[in-house]
Amino acid sequence: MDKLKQLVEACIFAAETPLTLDRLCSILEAPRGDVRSALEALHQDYADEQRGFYLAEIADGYQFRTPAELAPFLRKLKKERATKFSRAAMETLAIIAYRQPITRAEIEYLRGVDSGGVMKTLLDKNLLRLLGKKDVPGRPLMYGTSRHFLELFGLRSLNDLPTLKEFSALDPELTDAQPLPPDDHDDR
Amino acid sequence: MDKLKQLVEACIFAAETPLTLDRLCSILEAPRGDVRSALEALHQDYADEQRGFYLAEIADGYQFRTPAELAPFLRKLKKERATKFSRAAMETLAIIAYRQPITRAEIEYLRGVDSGGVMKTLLDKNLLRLLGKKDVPGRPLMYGTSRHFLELFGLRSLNDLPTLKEFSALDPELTDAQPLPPDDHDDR
Amino acid sequence: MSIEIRLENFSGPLDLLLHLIKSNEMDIYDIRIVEITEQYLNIIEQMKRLDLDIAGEFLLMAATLVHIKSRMLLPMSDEISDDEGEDPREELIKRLLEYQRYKEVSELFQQLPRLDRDVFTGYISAAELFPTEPDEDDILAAEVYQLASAFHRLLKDRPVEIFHEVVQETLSVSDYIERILDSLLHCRRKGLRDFFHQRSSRAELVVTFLAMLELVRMRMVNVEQVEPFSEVWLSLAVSEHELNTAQAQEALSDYG
Repeated sequence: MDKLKQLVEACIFAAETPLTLDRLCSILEAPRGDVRSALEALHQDYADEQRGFYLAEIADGYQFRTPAELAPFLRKLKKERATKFSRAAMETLAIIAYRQPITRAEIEYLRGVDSGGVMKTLLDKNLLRLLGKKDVPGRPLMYGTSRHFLELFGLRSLNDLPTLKEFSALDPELTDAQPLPPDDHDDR
Repeated sequence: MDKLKQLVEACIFAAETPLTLDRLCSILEAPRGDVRSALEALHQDYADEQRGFYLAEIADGYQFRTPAELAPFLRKLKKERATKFSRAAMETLAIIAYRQPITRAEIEYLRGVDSGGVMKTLLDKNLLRLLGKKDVPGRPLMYGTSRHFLELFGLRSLNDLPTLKEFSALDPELTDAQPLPPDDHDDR
Repeated sequence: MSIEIRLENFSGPLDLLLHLIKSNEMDIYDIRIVEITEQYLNIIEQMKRLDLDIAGEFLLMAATLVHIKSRMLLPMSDEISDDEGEDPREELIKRLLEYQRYKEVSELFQQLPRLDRDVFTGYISAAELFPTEPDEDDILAAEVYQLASAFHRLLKDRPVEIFHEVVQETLSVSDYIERILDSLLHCRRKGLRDFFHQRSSRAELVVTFLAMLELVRMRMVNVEQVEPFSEVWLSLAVSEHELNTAQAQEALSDYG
């Protein structure tokens, strides 16, 4: 495989969007005719064999795509992909983990926003459990984290959660982020 | 090209992170042996030709990657700059990579300087993970490198780390990379 | 030693020491401690003269060097050599050797082909593959650090460390509920921070907070916020008239 073809293949592979002929020429600093022949040769290579992806021409550009008939497997791949927690979910989960047992009102107070939706998601994902009702008027439900929560985060027990003190020790700027400003903390 | 090989190729291509053999088997619902042969055949295909990318083994999984020598052209494709590491950050990362699980006090003993800020940066970049707490008084947090660390440096596993140069024996107890003299550095 | 040595070019005192040993062509196993100590102290001295901040670690190492030097100069009596027979430099040598290994390896790390700098990958996003399907049943990926970090960020902006405090009986939540309602009757909207006065005791802060939670729970007070992490505003959720209804009074009477 000649060098230019290799470069063209690598560029199309690594680019996030379809690459036009013009763009390829300017990146590779190669004459239009040569890049075009390299593209044609590549096209041929992929057409000759049943590969996992092919060189598609999209919106005047080139991109590797997977053939439509493989979609059912790729769907599984994407479904099984582990997603990251949203910021809201991570924040809510963190509050519950550190402050359990805790009621929804308390969580919402801390977060400053309605958290019903996020809490439902966390409950559906089996990360929370109910810890009974709080002994105050209205008897609100109290929440805590589940066993699955520990498994997901690879914790042996809740004691394995880093304490906030350890945490702020990592970041000198944050050491002021201590509790409330009560009378007794002027002694620094 | 047989069907399974085509599917394996498509999955590895479409995935965002390296795919392990286990995940490939579960997505494709195929026996381990078959998937493994397909992987080997693919590996061979890519090794035989100078292609724009090759099948790399990263973090116990498989991923297509471009060869490093094409970097000068490919960098032009990318807008965002790659993560940079200060010397202090790289030093800390190296120590953690080889000595994990390791506590902050141990790292600081080895480096001779406070390392909280650097460690926070590495944690924020998702290169470290917390490995629970050490079973010694004070239960300090233990740190190790993350999967993302392997991906970033293109390592198959921690066994792929470059070997440490052994220092010639001044004292036999020096050569085994066993737990450090952890806390005894405050008193001198 | 050359003037252009700058501490910030060294990642720590061990790094500086290694540099000195190397530029003096010494063997780590046999450091000429008098010479090295003198050079090290000179550098620290120069920095001081230039009025530069010297990190504590560099000063600590200076002290260590001086200590080793003095022990080397002491005549070794037979008595001492039983307990302290080992080379006073040994601990330092160990640390230098160990540090040197990681320093070398970290230089190697800098050169390893790095993702998105030297090597690149391609992938197809789910949105590209299946533009019409929203993804639902995702498996969650999580790390403890991200969890702790979320909570820490929250407390940093809004430090409320009080759920598990024991409230002293002398302060009644219902008093504070009334105070809050009272002040909200006078101004329609009040920032949360305004309720927590600098002079308040810790217990008062706790009770004020509990009173707020109760008011929110009873839906007598609205809590609003323009965007996450901005000021929280409290306002009355009920009219002045409703405040005096039997139901409200009953709810309030549970406290005190």
